[in-house]
Amino acid sequence: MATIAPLCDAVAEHVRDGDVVALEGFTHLIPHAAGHELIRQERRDLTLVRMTPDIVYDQLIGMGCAQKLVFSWGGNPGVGSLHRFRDAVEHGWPAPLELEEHSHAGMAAAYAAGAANLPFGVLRGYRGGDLPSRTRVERVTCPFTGEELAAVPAHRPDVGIIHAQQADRRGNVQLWGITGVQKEAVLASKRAIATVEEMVDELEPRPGCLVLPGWVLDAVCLAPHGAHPSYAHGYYERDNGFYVAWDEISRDRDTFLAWMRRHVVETADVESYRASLAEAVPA
Amino acid sequence: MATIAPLCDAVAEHVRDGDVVALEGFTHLIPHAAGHELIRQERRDLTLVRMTPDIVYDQLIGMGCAQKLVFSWGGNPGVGSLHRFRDAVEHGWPAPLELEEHSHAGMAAAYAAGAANLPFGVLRGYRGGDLPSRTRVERVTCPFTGEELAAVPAHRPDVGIIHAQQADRRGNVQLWGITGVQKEAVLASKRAIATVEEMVDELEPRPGCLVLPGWVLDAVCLAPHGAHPSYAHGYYERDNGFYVAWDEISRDRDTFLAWMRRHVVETADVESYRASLAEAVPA
Amino acid sequence: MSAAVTATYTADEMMAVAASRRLTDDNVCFVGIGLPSLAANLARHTHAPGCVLIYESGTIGAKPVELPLSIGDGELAETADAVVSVPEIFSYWLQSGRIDVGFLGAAQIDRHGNLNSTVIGPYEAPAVRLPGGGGAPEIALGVEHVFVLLRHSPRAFVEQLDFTTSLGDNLRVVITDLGLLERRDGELALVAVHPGVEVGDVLAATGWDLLVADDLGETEPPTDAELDALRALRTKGGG
Amino acid sequence: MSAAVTATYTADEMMAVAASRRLTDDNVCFVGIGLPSLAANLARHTHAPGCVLIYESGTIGAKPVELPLSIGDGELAETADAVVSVPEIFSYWLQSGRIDVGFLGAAQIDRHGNLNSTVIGPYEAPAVRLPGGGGAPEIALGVEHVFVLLRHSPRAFVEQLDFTTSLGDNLRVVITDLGLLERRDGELALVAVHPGVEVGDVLAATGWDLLVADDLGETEPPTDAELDALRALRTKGGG
Repeated sequence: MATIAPLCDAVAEHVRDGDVVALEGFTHLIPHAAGHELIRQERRDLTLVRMTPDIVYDQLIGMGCAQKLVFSWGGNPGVGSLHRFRDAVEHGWPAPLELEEHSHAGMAAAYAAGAANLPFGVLRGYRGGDLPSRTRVERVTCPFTGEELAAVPAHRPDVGIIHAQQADRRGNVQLWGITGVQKEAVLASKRAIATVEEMVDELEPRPGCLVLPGWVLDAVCLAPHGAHPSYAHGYYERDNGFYVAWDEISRDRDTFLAWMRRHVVETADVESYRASLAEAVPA
Repeated sequence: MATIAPLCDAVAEHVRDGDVVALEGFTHLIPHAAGHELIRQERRDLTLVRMTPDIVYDQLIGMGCAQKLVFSWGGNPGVGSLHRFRDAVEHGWPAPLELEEHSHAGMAAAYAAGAANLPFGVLRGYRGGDLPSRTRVERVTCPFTGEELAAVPAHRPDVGIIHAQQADRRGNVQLWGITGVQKEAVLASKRAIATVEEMVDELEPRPGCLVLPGWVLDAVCLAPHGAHPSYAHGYYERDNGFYVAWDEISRDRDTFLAWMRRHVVETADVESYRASLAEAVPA
Repeated sequence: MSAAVTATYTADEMMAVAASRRLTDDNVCFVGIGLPSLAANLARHTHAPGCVLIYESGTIGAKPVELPLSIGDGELAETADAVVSVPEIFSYWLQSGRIDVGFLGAAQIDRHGNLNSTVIGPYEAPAVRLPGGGGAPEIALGVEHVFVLLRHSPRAFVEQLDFTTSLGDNLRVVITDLGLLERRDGELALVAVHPGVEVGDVLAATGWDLLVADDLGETEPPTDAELDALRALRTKGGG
Repeated sequence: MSAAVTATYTADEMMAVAASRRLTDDNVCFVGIGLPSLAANLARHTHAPGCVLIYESGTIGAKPVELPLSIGDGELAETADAVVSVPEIFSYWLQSGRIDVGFLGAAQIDRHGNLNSTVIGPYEAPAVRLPGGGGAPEIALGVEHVFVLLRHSPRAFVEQLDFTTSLGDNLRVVITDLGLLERRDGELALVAVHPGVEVGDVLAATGWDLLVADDLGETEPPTDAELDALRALRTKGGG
């Protein structure tokens, strides 16, 4: 059953050093606030799982929280490289980063298998090319047709973390718009945390909404603007300028560290993080 | 691309003798009108697929349209037996009925595998008991953990038929409420027909709605009340009295045949079917 | 023969009440139509308001005000926290182990709690073709606690099943119109009789030499509160 | 070097227009962000209004008025016929074979149309760690027609890939800023140059001895209608 808790308490209670953690969000509803809290609490040796690691994973990697990344596409969408991710892989800074690399289809199948409590997922994929020799994939044979298919090991993270638009007082969480792989990420995980834009008395059903009952979550935390610079459908737009700015901020190690200190390490929560950004860029 | 067509034309064009046909609907939106049209056009040697065959399958079986049934629960929900189904299995009337029997979980996995274009579905099931020896199930071993799981062959019907609330002029179909396994039934099938309560200019998105684009359907047919005696969420209630009455109607072969002649064979469409029912039971 | 004859409540009501008492406020319960649905909703309206009801039609957290007549009534979708597809209910929700209680019925049960809902007689040429397993085989092994609701008779409680549809491994209690059976050393034993029921009635209605627990008890009769809630539900249809 | 220098349109615009012309009204097209999204939406706004656009974020039949900047912009969800989960997009929609055209980009391509979007240099110690395959490996083999959009340069058109991310088996055309390449006897050959481009420019920008088709043609320059539609889309952001 979900407890409604401050984000810092939820992270302190449910995320441990060395955990396998999936902060999911497919460009929409990316749980940046939760990622920042992991950095503030100096979690270490995390295995980070995500289909599309972007800025928040770049930050976690650059701040030395991760020892391994399980992913399928790691870039700054519409902008280019993730410099901290690249620095870790290319130069081992701040620490070497082990990679388990998949295709999107493979990651999706692995999450779905985890959510279904199956040890592996089956897909038509990983045929030829160099990826199969660089990742965890096996072949399975159809017992009826003899066809060979790819099998990927199920994702079973220790902790799944998502950001959603709303929760009610019982901890039922609702997200809508592009909901990506968040349901699978939560249901595949041993523990789950959801941050939300808003707490409401009653969730009003909406077209395309996805509801996760409070009893599949461990903690629900109020974190308005907790997806910034990503967006929350119906609440605020994607901060495209920030994605562009990040390219410069993250290119140099010292600039990155200074920025992270000022805007994440030395801030307490989303509110002070946003205040510090406002100061940095006076209107 | 879906053509908007009369139901009789759609059935004539897309359903052939000997086809594997899945008319799906999980108590809600059961495509009775389409089933009646199969009976009127005297389709023969059909393999009928459905998780929960009920009255419309009882009618198809009793009228000699089916040579095989692939299913997981065959009864009159809340009432009892399907007498025509029983008569076919127990006494071979009007013809012997071959059975391929699954559990709900197995049927669901087989549909999902078919929709995903995989030759088999994997599940934790068919462990012990007598069912595994009576159906198409094999064991597969997880290449990562060595665990043994059940594999069921994918359902790939020749024709999938569903009933929905609405379609737009482009043949996009929308259903809401309990949507069961209809998406999988349509996507797993080589050809697909949807009957709908109403044609609208624009589909208005609704909570919990499922939209099937016109380009995954072959025919969309207007059939108001086409689910009767099942219900269409937002349009009409389930005719519980009819389910009870069916127990009597279907118990005796001659009573059944007389009823089918009067209300299905000798009617042209849903409208005349309903008119004939109204006459039979004067208010 | 059954308690219903003498008491101010029916045997079905005693069954529903006894079953509802087994549910707790934090249970997540896979519910079938009929008595299980009646029992689970009674629990929700009495001592276990937080009990989560899941119907195989895909409704999660359904809170029907009127009792559903079918597993897929609109009422279930309208009152649910979430409605998902049928494949998802069986994979992400049941198979995942997130549902801890499941109610099952059957045509036959044996001393090990194995169930038959497939055929009476040989499979290839059955005397009676039953509806079949439906969700039961995976519910029986997929939830931690299986509660079986079954009226007592020698035809139902048999020495040898005609067909084993679902395994009894996780069976915790059999609730009948005469009493309660639980597993003792792997075999079902009578652990309680309903008010007005003699042990002999139960033995006579069981097709094998039924063990009787040393600590045999008697079921508490339905309280007025339970009967009021139950009848309020039933008058709203179904059950 | 490229057409952009002399013409009244840029090389990117020529690429987008050339790509859009390959789409037909009945295509179902898996679209990535950037040039592919620009090209596909241009087709929708010109000769192929019925072309169905699918983005891997789960939006089916998206009809963005403004060009999305990211694969998951809200605009895509708001204008889509349906929004499904990411696992469903890759299983029920791509893997099922229901999508017939897919656009891909890459960092490197070889003469067989194989693509690298993973690393420059050795995998274990790369000179440049690229974002990775994303949806590309299964798109490359899951759709009937793969269209590759890639700017011409010897660094991109290489004799030997550093890493094979996606196979070229279903590659139908490579659209560059200089011309069009198609498969001839299993190997990529130059089949058309864009206006103002010399064959020599293309050969110089290709890292292997590029075959030139006997029937080498010249791309029709963008029409005013195409350019107007294209620029209307771009001024609305992105592309």
